[in-house]
Amino acid sequence: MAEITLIEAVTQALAYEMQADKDVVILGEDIGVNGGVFRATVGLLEKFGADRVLDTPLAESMIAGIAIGMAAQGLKPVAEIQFMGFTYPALDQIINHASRLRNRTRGRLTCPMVVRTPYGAGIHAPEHHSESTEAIYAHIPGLRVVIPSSPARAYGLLLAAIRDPDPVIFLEPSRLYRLVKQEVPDNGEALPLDQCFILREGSDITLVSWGAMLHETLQAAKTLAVQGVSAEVIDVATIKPLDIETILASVMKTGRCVIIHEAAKTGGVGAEIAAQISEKALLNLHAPVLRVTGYDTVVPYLKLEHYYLPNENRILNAVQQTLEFA
Amino acid sequence: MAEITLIEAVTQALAYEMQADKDVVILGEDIGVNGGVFRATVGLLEKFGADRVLDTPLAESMIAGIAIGMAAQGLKPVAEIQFMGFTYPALDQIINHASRLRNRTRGRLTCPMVVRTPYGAGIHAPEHHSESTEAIYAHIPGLRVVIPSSPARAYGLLLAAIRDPDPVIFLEPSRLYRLVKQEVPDNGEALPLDQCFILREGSDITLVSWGAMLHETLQAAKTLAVQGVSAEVIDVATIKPLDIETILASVMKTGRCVIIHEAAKTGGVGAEIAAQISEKALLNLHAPVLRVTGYDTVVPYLKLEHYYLPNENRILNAVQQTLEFA
Amino acid sequence: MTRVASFNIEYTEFLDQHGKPTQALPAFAQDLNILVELYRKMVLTRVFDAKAVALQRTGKMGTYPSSLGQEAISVGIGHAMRKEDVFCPYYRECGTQFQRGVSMSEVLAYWGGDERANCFKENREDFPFCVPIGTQSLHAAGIATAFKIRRQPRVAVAVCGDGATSQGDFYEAVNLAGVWQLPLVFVINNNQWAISVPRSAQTHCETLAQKALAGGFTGEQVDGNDVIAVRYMMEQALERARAGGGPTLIEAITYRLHDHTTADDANRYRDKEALKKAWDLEPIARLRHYLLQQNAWSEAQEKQWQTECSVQVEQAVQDYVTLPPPLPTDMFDYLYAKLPHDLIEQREQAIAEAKLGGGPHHG
Amino acid sequence: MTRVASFNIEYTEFLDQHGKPTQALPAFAQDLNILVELYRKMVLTRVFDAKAVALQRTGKMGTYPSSLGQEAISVGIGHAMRKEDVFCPYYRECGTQFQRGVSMSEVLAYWGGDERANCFKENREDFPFCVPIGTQSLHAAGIATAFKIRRQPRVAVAVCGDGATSQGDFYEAVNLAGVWQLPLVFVINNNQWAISVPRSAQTHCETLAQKALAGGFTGEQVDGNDVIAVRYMMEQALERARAGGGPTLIEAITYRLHDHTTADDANRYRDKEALKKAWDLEPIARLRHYLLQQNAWSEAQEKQWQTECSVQVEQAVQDYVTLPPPLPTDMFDYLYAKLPHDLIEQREQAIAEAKLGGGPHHG
Ligand SMILES: Cc1ncc(C[n+]2csc(CCOP(=O)(O)OP(=O)(O)O)c2C)c(N)n1
Ligand SMILES: Cc1ncc(C[n+]2csc(CCOP(=O)(O)OP(=O)(O)O)c2C)c(N)n1
Ligand SMILES: [Mg+2]
Ligand SMILES: [Mg+2]
Repeated sequence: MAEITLIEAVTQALAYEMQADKDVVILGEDIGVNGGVFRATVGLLEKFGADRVLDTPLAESMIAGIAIGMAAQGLKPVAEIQFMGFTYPALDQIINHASRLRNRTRGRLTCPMVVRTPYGAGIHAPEHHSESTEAIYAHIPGLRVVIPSSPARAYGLLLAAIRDPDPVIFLEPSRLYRLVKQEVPDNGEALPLDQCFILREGSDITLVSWGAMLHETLQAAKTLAVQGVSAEVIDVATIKPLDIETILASVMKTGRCVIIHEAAKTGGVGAEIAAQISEKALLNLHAPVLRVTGYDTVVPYLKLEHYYLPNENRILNAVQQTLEFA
Repeated sequence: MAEITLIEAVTQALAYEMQADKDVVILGEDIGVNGGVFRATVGLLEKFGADRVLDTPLAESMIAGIAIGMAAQGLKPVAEIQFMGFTYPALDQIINHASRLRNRTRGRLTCPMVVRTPYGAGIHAPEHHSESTEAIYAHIPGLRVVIPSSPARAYGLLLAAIRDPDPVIFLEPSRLYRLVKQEVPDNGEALPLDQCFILREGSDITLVSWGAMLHETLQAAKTLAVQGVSAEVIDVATIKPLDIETILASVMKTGRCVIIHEAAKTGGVGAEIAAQISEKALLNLHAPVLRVTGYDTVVPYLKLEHYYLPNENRILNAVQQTLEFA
Repeated sequence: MTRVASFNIEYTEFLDQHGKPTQALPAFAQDLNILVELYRKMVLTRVFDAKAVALQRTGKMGTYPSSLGQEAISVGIGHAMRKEDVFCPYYRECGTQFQRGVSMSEVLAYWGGDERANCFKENREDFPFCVPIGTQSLHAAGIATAFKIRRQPRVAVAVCGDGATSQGDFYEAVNLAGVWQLPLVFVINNNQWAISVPRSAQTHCETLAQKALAGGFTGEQVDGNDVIAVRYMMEQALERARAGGGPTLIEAITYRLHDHTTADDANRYRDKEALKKAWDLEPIARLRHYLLQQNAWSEAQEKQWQTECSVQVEQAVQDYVTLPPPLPTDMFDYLYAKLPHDLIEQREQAIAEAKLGGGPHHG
Repeated sequence: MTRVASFNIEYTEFLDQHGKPTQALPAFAQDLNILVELYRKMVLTRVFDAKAVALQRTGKMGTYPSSLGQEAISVGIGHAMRKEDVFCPYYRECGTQFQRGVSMSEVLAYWGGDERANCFKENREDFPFCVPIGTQSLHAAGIATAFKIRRQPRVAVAVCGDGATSQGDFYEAVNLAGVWQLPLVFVINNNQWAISVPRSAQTHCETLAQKALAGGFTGEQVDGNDVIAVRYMMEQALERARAGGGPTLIEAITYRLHDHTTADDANRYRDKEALKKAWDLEPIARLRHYLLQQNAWSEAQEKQWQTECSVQVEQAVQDYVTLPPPLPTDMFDYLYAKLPHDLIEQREQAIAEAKLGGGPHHG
C-alpha cells in the first residue's frame, strides 16, 4: 500500500464516504474544478459530479447557512472554508443555528454537517492564513471540534465526523498536510470522536497536545527519552467533547503535565484542560500544569512567524521547570 | 444626588463623554429616535444631534465595520449591538480587523472603538437574547473586554473604555440594568481598565465572579458570613487583560477559591483563571479551584432559564465542597 | 455610452382599499369560496394575535410580535404553498404556519419560552421562527439546494422584514438563489418599520423588490394588504420555481399596526397620522367589503366566525396553559443525538438541583 | 400591473482594443501629457509586478497576487483620486498605491511578510491591503461616514474583485452608502475570476454594476482595460461624491492574465483560448498604439522608460532585501497603545527565546 499524506487522507475519506453514502455532498470555494486550494478535493468533481461537489460563490456565511438548510433536509454537507481566518463570517450561522437546530426543535430538525478548514501557522502564508482559534468553537455547546494530527487519524476522524449526526468543526493543521506520509488503508473504518489518543507511553510526565504542535511535542519526547525522561504524549484529537478521563489517568500516573498548543494562551483550550486537571487531580500533581502556547498576540506575518510558534525548546524548558518543581 | 440604575449610569457616561469629546459618536440599531431598546441612549439624539447619534440600518457586521473606518479617522465610535446574540455577525470585523488594525499597521492606524452590548440571561427574553459568550472575545489578542456589575462601575468603566485608544468590548449584564440603584456622581472619573475590584474582604475563601452573577455571589458571601465563613468577593470587571495579581493575592491569603460565571463551563473565562491560579499558587491551594457556571448547553428558552443559571445554592455547595476538601 | 442592461419593477394589486377591483381578478379569485377561506384565515390570525398580546400583558407569556395588519401576507403565502414545500419564517407568520400544520398552542408555547413548541407535531420539515434577522434566508437557500440536487419538485419559501434586507445574509441568499437558479421564493414583509427605524432609513432603494436585481432575477412588488395579490404572486413564483424557472423576490407592502413587539412602545417614534392612514389600508376590511358586495359573506357569518375563532383560540390557550412544564434535563437531552460523556455529570447536577426546587427566579 | 421603477446600466469605453477612439475623448485626455503619464504608470506597475513574481519564485518573497492586465484600473483610480481622499484596496492595487505615496519596497516588504510595510511612511490614512474578501468595503463606508460627519470634502474609495461582490459585507456597505448618501466610490475589478470560480458562477447578474441598484444608486460599467475610461468615470464619481451627490459603483471589466497568486496554477481551470483573447484586450498595448499614432510616444521613449522602470524597481528590491529584519518584540509592541501587564512576561519570554536564536523554521 502506498503511503499518503494527511491531505491525501482527507481526500480519501471524502471519496470513501461519498461513495458509500449518496447524501454526502461537499461544498466550498474552489473545491470543484480546482480541487481545492490545498487540493483536498482533487478528483471528486470528476468522480461524483457537479450535483455533489458544489463550487460556491465567495461567501462564508452563505456556505455555513446553506449547509444548515441542506443538513436539515437529510443531506450530509461537508463544507470547506478556505482558511480558518475566513471562518469568522460563518460564526453567526454556526453558533446561532448549526449548533442549536436539534436542541431548538427538540430533535425534529438536525444538522449533520461538517465544516472542514485548514488551520494553524507555519506555512509562510499571507495574513489571516495562520489562525488557530479552536477555543472559540470548543466553547460552543452543540458542536464537536476535531483536529487530526496524522494521515491515519485524518482519515478515521473525518469519516466519523461525516457520519456523526451533529455538526462537527474539523480543523486540519495545514503545516502537517504534506509533512509526513503513512499507510492508510481505505477501509472505511472511523475512529471514535470522543477519545484522546496516546501516541507515546511514558511515566515521568504527560505532554498533552493536538494538531501540528504534536510534531514538536513528539520531538521533545524523543529528546527527553535520550535524557532519561519518559514522557507520555497524548493527542487530544477531539477537543470538544473533551476526553478528560484519558488525560487524568495519565497525569495521575505521571504527576506532571505540560500542555502544548499553538493558539494564544489566554482562554485557549489548554486553560480548560489545565483547570480540569487541577480540579480533579490536585493532590496527584507534583508540579503545576504548565502551558506552552502561542503568545497572546496576533499571529505575525511570515517574517516573525517562527518566533510566535512554540518550538521544541520551549517545550523542553517547560518540562524541565515542571520536573524541577519543588 | 439621585440614585441611578446601571443602565442610567451607561447613559450618563455616554452623555458625559459626548459632551467632553466631540469625536465621540454613537451608532447602532434603534439608538436614536427610540433611545435604544433598553433605553441606554435615551435623550442623546436630542442633545447631540443626528451627526453624532447614528441610527443604522439593520446589519451588525456593518456596524462593526464602519466603526473601524470611523475610528481609523480619529472618531471614537461607541457602537451598540442590540443583544450579545447578535454580535456574532460582527465577529469577523472585530477579530480580523478591529483587534488588529494597530498591530497590522505598526501603529499608523488605530481603532479606538467600543462595542456595547447587553448580555446574559434571566430577563425572560426570547431566544438569542440571553447569551454570555465573553470567552470568545477574551481569547482575541488586541481586544479589551470589560463587564460592569454596578451603576458606579458601569459609569467609570464605560468612560475608560471610550477613552481607551484600542477596541473595547463592553458587556452590560441586562439582568442588572434595573436591579440596583446607586449614587453615581457625574464627575467624568474613569475607573482603571485593567484591575479587579474587591467587593468584600474575607479570609476563608475567595469568590471570583463578574457581571450579573456577582449578585448571587454577594448573596452567598452574606449567607456564608452568617455561617461564620469569611468570603472575599472579587469582581473581575475587566476579563481581558486579566488582573491575575489581585486574584492570586487573595487566593494566597485564603487558599481556597470558587469561580462563578454564567457562561458555559467548558472554555469559559473561569477556566483561564483556574488554570492560572493552579499554575501560580499550586502550593497555596488547600483545595481545588471549583467553577460554578452555566451548563455546557444552549441557554434555554425562558421556561427553563432559571435551571440554567447558577444560583446561590450552587455557589454555597461549591464553597462547602471546597472548605471540606481533604 | 452603451446601454447594457435595463430593469423594471412592477406593482400588482387587485383590490383597492375600499375592496374595489382595480383590474380583473385572477382565476383562483373567481371562486368566491376561496376568497371566503382566505378571509376566514385572516380573521382567525387576527383573533389569535389579539389573544397572544393579551396573554403577554397578563404575564402568561413572554414577548410577542403581533402581526396585526400583516395578515394578508402570511395567509396568502400559506394558501399558495404546497404541503411538500418548506417554509422558513421569521416571526410574524403564524398565519402561514396555521395552514401548514403548526397548532396555535404550539405558537403560544413558543412565545411562552418552550422549545418543545418547535417540535411541530404535524409538520416535520418547516423551520421554526427565526430570531437572528435575515439568517433564515440562507437556510431556505440550503433547503432549495437540496431540492435541486434531488430533483424534487418542491420550493422553499423564506420570509423576512424590510429591516432584514440590510443584512448580508439576506443578500448572500439572494445572490446564490440567482446563480444556482434555486427553487426559492423570497417574500419581504415590508411593514415600513424595523422596530423604530423606518423603511426610508433602511435603504435608499425606490423599491425593496429591486434587491433581486443584485441576484440577477425578478423582483415584484405587491400590495401586501391585498391577499388576492399576495396569493396570486406567490403562486406565480412558486410554480415558476417548481418548474425550474428559478427564484423570485416578492416585496409585499403593508404596515405594522401594532408595536414592534409587546416589549416596544411605538408611540416613541411613530406618527399618529401615518398609523391612522395605514388603518384605512388594512387587509381584512377591504376583503370583507368585496365579499359583502359579492354577497359571499354576511354580517351574520361575520359574527359567527368571530365567535368560532374565539372558541378555537380559547381552546389553544387552554392547551397552552395546561401543558406540563418542560424538564430541566431537556436542555441536555436534545443538544446532541447522544449525550457526550462530558455532559453526564452536569446533567446529574441539573437533576439534583431541580429536586431542590430549581433555582430561584433571578433578576 | 404598474411599473414603479426602471433602471439602466451603461457601459463606457473610449479606446478600443486597437487604440482607436470609439467616441470623443474626455477633456483631460485631450492633454497628451496626461495620457503619457498614465501610460508610464501602467508600465511601471507591470515591470514591478513581473519582478515581484520573480522574487516569489526565487524564494525571496511570500505569496504574491499579480495585477497583470489590470493596470488600467489601479492606475486610473490613483490618478483620479486626490491626496486627501482615502483609499481602501484589496490586494491588486499597487498601481494606485504608488501614486499615493506607498513605496515599491513597502509593497514588496508586505508580501515578504513584514507588518512594518503597512506603516506607510508617506501616506498616513490609507488602509493597507485587505485579505478577508469584501471586508474593506465597510471600512471605506466608515471613513466616508467620518468625512460626512465632519463636513470634509473628501471621498473614500473601496476596491474589490468580482468574487467579493458575493460577500455580505460588500452589500452591507453598498446599502449603507446609499441610504446615508456617503462620499464613497466602489470600484469592482471584474477580472472574470475569483481564484478558479468564473464570473458566471459567482452571480446571475447581467452586470456587476447593477449590484448598486440594491443600494439605490448608480452603477456604471467601464472598459477596465481602457485607462481613459477608468480615469474618466472615477473622476465623475469622485466629484459627485465630493459635492454631496452620494456614492457610485463602477464595474471595471478586465481579465486576470496571471494565476490568481503565485500559489495558484490557473492551467487547472482556465481555458487557453480565453486567455489568448484576453491578451488582445490588455490595457497597455492599446494606449501605446494610441500614443504612437498621436506621436506622443516613440519606440525610443518606450525603451528608455522600460529601463528606467527596471532601475526604479531594482532599487526597491535592494531596499527591500536590505531592510533589517523586524524584531520579535514587535508583535507585542503594537498590539495595544500600551503593553498590558498580562503581556509583560510573554514579551520577556519572546526576547529570551530570540536570544537563543529564535525557533527553528517549522514544517
Ligand atoms: C441579527 C439581529 N439583529 C438585531 C435583532 C433585534 N431585532 C429584532 S426585530 C428587529 C427589527 C426587524 O425589522 P424587520 O426586518 O423590518 O421585521 P419586522 O419586525 O418589522 O417585521 C431587530 C433589530 C435581531 N433579532 N437580530
Ligand atoms: C473571506 C475570504 N474568503 C476566502 C478568501 C480566499 N481568497 C483569496 S482571494 C479569493 C478570490 C477573490 O476573488 P475576487 O474578489 O474576484 O478578486 P481577484 O483575486 O480575482 O482580484 C479567495 C476566495 C479570502 N481571502 N477571504
Ligand atoms: Mg419591518
Ligand atoms: Mg476576480
